Amino acid sequence: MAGQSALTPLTMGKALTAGLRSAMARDDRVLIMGEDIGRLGGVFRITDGLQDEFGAGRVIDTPLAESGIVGTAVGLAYRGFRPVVEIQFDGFVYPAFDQIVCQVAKLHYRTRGQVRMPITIRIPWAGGVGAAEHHSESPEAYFVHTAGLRVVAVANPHDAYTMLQQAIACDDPVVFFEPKRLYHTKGEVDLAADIADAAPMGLARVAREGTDVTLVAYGAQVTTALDAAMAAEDDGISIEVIDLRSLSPVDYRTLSASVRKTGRMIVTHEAGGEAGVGAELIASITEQCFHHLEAAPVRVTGHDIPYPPAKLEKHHVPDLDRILDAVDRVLDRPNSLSEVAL
Amino acid sequence: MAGQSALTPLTMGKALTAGLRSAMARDDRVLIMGEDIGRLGGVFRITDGLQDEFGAGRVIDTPLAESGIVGTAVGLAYRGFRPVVEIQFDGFVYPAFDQIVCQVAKLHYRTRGQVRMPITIRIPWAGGVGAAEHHSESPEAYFVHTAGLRVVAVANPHDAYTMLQQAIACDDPVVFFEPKRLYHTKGEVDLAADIADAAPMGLARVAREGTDVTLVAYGAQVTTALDAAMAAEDDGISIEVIDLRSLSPVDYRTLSASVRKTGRMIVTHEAGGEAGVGAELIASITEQCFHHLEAAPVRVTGHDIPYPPAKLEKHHVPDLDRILDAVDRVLDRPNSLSEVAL
Amino acid sequence: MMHTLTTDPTHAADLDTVAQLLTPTGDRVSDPRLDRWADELEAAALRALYRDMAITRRLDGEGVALQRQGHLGLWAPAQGQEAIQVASSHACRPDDFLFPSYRELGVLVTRGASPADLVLGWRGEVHGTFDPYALHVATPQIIIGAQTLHAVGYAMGIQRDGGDQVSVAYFGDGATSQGDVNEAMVFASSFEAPVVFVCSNNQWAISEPVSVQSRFPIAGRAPAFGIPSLRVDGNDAIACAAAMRWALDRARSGEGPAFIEAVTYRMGPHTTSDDPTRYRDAAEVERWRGRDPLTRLEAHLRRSGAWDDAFAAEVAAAGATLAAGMRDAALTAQTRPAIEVLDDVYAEPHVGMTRQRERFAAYLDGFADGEA
Amino acid sequence: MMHTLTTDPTHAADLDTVAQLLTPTGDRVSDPRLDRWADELEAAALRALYRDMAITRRLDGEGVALQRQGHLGLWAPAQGQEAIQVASSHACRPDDFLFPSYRELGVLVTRGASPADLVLGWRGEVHGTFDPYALHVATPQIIIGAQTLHAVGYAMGIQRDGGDQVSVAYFGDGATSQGDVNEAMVFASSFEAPVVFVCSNNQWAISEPVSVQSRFPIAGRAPAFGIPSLRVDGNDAIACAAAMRWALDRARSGEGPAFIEAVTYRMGPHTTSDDPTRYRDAAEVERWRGRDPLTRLEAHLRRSGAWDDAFAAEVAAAGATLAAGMRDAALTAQTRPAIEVLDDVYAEPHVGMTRQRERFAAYLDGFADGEA
Ligand SMILES: Cc1ncc(C[n+]2csc(CCOP(=O)(O)OP(=O)(O)O)c2C)c(N)n1
Ligand SMILES: Cc1ncc(C[n+]2csc(CCOP(=O)(O)OP(=O)(O)O)c2C)c(N)n1
Ligand SMILES: [Mg+2]
Ligand SMILES: [Mg+2]
Repeated sequence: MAGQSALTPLTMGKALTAGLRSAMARDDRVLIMGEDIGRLGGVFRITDGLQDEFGAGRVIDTPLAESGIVGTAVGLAYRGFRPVVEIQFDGFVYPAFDQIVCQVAKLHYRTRGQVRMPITIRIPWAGGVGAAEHHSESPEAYFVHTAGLRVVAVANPHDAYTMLQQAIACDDPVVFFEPKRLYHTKGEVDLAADIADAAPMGLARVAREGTDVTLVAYGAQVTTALDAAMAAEDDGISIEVIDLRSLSPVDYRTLSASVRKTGRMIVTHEAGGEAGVGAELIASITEQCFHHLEAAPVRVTGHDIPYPPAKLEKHHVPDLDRILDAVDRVLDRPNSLSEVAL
Repeated sequence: MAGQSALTPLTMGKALTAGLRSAMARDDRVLIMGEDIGRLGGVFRITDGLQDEFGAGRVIDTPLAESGIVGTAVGLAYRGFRPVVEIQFDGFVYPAFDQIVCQVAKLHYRTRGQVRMPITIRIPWAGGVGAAEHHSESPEAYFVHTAGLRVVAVANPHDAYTMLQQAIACDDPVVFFEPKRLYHTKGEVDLAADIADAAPMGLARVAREGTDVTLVAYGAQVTTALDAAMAAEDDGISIEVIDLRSLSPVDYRTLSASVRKTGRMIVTHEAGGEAGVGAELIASITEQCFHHLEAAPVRVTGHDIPYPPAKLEKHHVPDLDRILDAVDRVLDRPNSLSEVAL
Repeated sequence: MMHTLTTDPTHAADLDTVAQLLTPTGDRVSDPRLDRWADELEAAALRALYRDMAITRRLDGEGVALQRQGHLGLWAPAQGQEAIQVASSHACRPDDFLFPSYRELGVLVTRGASPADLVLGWRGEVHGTFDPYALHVATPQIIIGAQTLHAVGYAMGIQRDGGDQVSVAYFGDGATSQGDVNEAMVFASSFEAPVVFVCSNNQWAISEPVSVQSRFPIAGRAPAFGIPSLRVDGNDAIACAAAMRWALDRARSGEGPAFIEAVTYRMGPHTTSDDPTRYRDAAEVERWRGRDPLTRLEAHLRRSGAWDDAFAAEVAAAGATLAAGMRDAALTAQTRPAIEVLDDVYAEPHVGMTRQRERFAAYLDGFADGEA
Repeated sequence: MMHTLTTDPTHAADLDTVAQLLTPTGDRVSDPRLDRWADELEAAALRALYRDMAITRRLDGEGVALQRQGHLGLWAPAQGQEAIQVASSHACRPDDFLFPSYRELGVLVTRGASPADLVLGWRGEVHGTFDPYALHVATPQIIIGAQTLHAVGYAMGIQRDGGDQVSVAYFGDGATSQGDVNEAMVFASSFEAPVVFVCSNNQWAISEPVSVQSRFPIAGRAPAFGIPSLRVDGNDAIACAAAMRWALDRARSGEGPAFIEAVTYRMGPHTTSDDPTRYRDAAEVERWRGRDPLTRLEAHLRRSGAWDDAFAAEVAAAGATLAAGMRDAALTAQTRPAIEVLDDVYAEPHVGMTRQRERFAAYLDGFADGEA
């Protein structure tokens, strides 16, 4: 697989398709299952063309039942396959929750390693696309809290391409979050990249270096975070943006190195804050870097509400302004909460 | 209901039965549903005698299907009932996850307050009783992370009696955690207590006052925390133990008052730490009390593993020794992690 | 005792096995089991049916147009399914409680939802529009199948109240694969709850033909749970009405649940986001156009002398007025102020919401124009 | 076409509607559909069946005794259900893959699980004992119904491999209410997967009689999904064997899934934690004692001359040896060291586990005797 790099501009959607294709070509135990993924190519067209290429035996349109999809994937994994499951939208993963939490996550532990569950659960994810109810959910914290699963979220086409292949090749189950909001965003993808050489999916990435504040984001919020960093630069503030990539396990080495340098930390995500990924990152980093912290770490998250109607979502998904307000907070500059009791 | 107090020693199990009985007697829209709750009185006998007393129309043995139980409870709530659902064991709540997260939690928001979901979901909960797989789970963080739900956990018979009635009377859905490990533990219950006068279920309780360290616990861990506090006292360390009671929303006023006083905080729970309730408490308290903190807050939790086999559970559920080790940590005394890089 | 297939193992889409009272060309035919439930349907009732079906068709077109013009975020067309939607809800009493999916426009029209109610959800202004207790209709459900359990629970509530209402669960062919729908049948049967299941088998679940969900007629599912079922031509308004009257009568008189599979067709895309040319033949759509529920009922009304130009004009006018109302509601919609994103999460005071509200209000205050 | 109840609306517990080849007194009777599958069963095969049933009975008693004596945390008695458990698994090929629930002791015995395998899980030393790939048996499932989907998925895998194995899903009457079991039938039918569903209807789901789950025979569920089913006397080992051979043959030859409802009875408590006197009559238990599967097969073997004292003695000795092995395994079990609580969460290196292990090891080091 190794060779010279071949950078190709691709949307994240097409990069995912390429990642699936290459995983399927490499290993004939890989198969894909989900609703509408065959003839239609999925509602987001991520599996477009794959049924023609690999046949209906490996690209399987299933009955409309998420527990059924994940439960049969468990059986296929028992038989030695590597199922890649597509959940049509984030909000439809809950009927499969029992199979994911009690079976997918626990079978390796239950059988003391005798049975492996190399299942990848792809979830088109999160908001900002003006969708109907249940089509903009951010359920990642549920899976991060579930031992036995690995959880990753991609933020650019190249990672989408490589990390999807790594997830599929991984012998553990991986919940793979794909930000819908970025499906049509283009970036350079090295289609010749050997996934063994690519950055392991467990590592965080410093997306932009900085010295004053560490800003941690994942998925589509990485873009917002980079925008915020650029805006802050005009104000003379240097923000280090970290793309978390792996939500579980977390690459605390990269995170704490950054916070030790900056002394200040902000986490942003779309999911509500309460017992979310941001809480985890802050609790752990506070433990690891307590004496380096010059201000309390701050979360900039969605409100703790059900995902709101589309016309109100811009007041829910954290934007550049809300991040910059948090930057002011950690730098002890005037900010929206200056007069509010915490 | 008001009157002179009548303290009666009851086990937590019997206190819950009494709470159910009194809620059913007070409001004939209250009904109970679940598996084996009728003739058998539930596998823990919490509903013992209630079917005889209130009839099979109000104490309903349902088919064996948790999504069905919660989903029909939603319909009953639509019709103006107040269903109290028993999930037989913590590990069996997941098949109902979709109905809880997408329906129970969201219907009030979805309908802009037109439809109320006064559903109480009782969950015999957590470990330490030597049970089989799936019978010792601590899934509370999933519900705490879900906006639209209230989540409480009881730690003594009196709270079990009053908070269960408050939960049932509440017009919002409440996930109600009952520590199995304490079902047979006795305590004084004021059966004459008017639930309107009793401490609201949203408030935390200082279970023991102290000055050096704030130790937050809930459910059966409150007992362990109190034991640890007593042991620490012999060492001259004064621990303030807080029984959280309401896991969502959290009574941060009580918590932060304590941490401002002690400057040190430990949270203990059985659930794994990653993105758990402890992470939430630490992230929020760090924000609210940053300048009062003299050490990094510390979690003493179950490992991030599937719940282990019964014979190993004592190495999973945090015990007195593990809490005391954490006390040493926040006091910067020699402890197990003294030589370990964080 | 050997059990073999209990329903004819013909493909569920095979029209020949459905109960029919109107042929595709509008001839009134007889069905020994349904006649009894159709005979009482007077001309006035059939005209009322036609009226709401035609209005539904008109408003559906308006919804699609509004979406195409950018005024709505999405629309799920009901075209082709008007007969079962309208006839089934017409057969209900006003105090029967209906639990629709996202596609039951005809149910909402029958129940008198306002034009604004029909568009503000799809526009993304609110999740739920009307007050469920005003229309006796639950907020349309997006999670496939979830509402069937709600309908059963509601029916259990009716039983406990000693009421004689019925609850109705609407869902599609795809939904029958979901655990929830099967659990709903289990519960309905176990408690003999007064609930009617109405499955609109429109042949497709997005791009998946019904054969992916079921290789045999869906109506055969219910009897296995102890629920009698009827497979009816879903484009035949009279048969749909009769079937629903049979089912409601059973349920209302304490005989327990009933199940109707209405064999129909989704003429449009799954939603306005969908492109059905990727997965189905134009010829199939054309075949079904020949079984159009409106044309068919119109032919019958004409033949039986229950049609006149004044009626046609009145129906068109009523449709136009409501359509204009939809347009107006969409175009004049006022998005709620930012802070209201936090409203209605809880019914009772909540310290977490109070804290969030305080913080978010302070944040919004920082913007001169009050808008973040 | 009106669909009405497709199976006789008699209560599922009504024994008269089951296929039988041995009467309760051990007379061999004929069933036109089953005879063909039973005729090839030689005396040796029947003796082998009896042997494993008797061993299962013996080991079940040992499990209960070990629990009562405090050596096991829990035990789920199989008594009364030996015929279907043993006969169905005997009919399988060694490379067929079985997905049992917690109660299928007879399946594990048939598959040669070791005495330690039978007790270490119930003792709480491990979750899963044997290697599923060694026995071709999945780790017994506690989440009701979940394993039925696994069996279907496994069968889909067999199809994709072009294999001629069959997978088998074991579950109870209560499980039929779960969404998963119904979804399993949907998937099995849709993909025509080589899977056999074996429902042991033992009349009770803990304290709930089967009538709470189903007011009609459970075998009637499967045909609705397009899966042929057979309702068999679950205490009649020959009928169970024949039914299973019919089902396996269908599945193995590419005709798709099949479903067996074995009507049987749970003679003991649900588990050793349960007190069935709270919810069922002693008379009912006694009635079923008269249909005991072992007595019945023994009578048949005696009558057909396939029984002798040496055989009886050999079976008893084999049971006693294995029972002693169970006792020994329970009493000499070594609980794993504390640190192993962290083993096997992930298959590949995991930075979070490494951190936890380091910390927990340091913590454990603090205890002089190495035990926390
Ligand atoms: C639990 C769940 N899974 C998936 C979806 C995505 N989805 C929306 S509609 C649909 C197809 C539904 O088909 P059917 O039940 O036949 O109803 P129809 O749309 O044809 O009216 C799917 C898969 C969903 N809304 N909910
Ligand atoms: C999802 C789930 N819900 C509840 C339980 C608790 N439970 C264990 S066994 C049982 C009854 C099962 O009855 P049945 O399926 O008839 O099997 P049997 O025990 O009779 O063999 C119940 C309710 C469980 N294990 N899993
Ligand atoms: Mg459809
Ligand atoms: Mg049973």
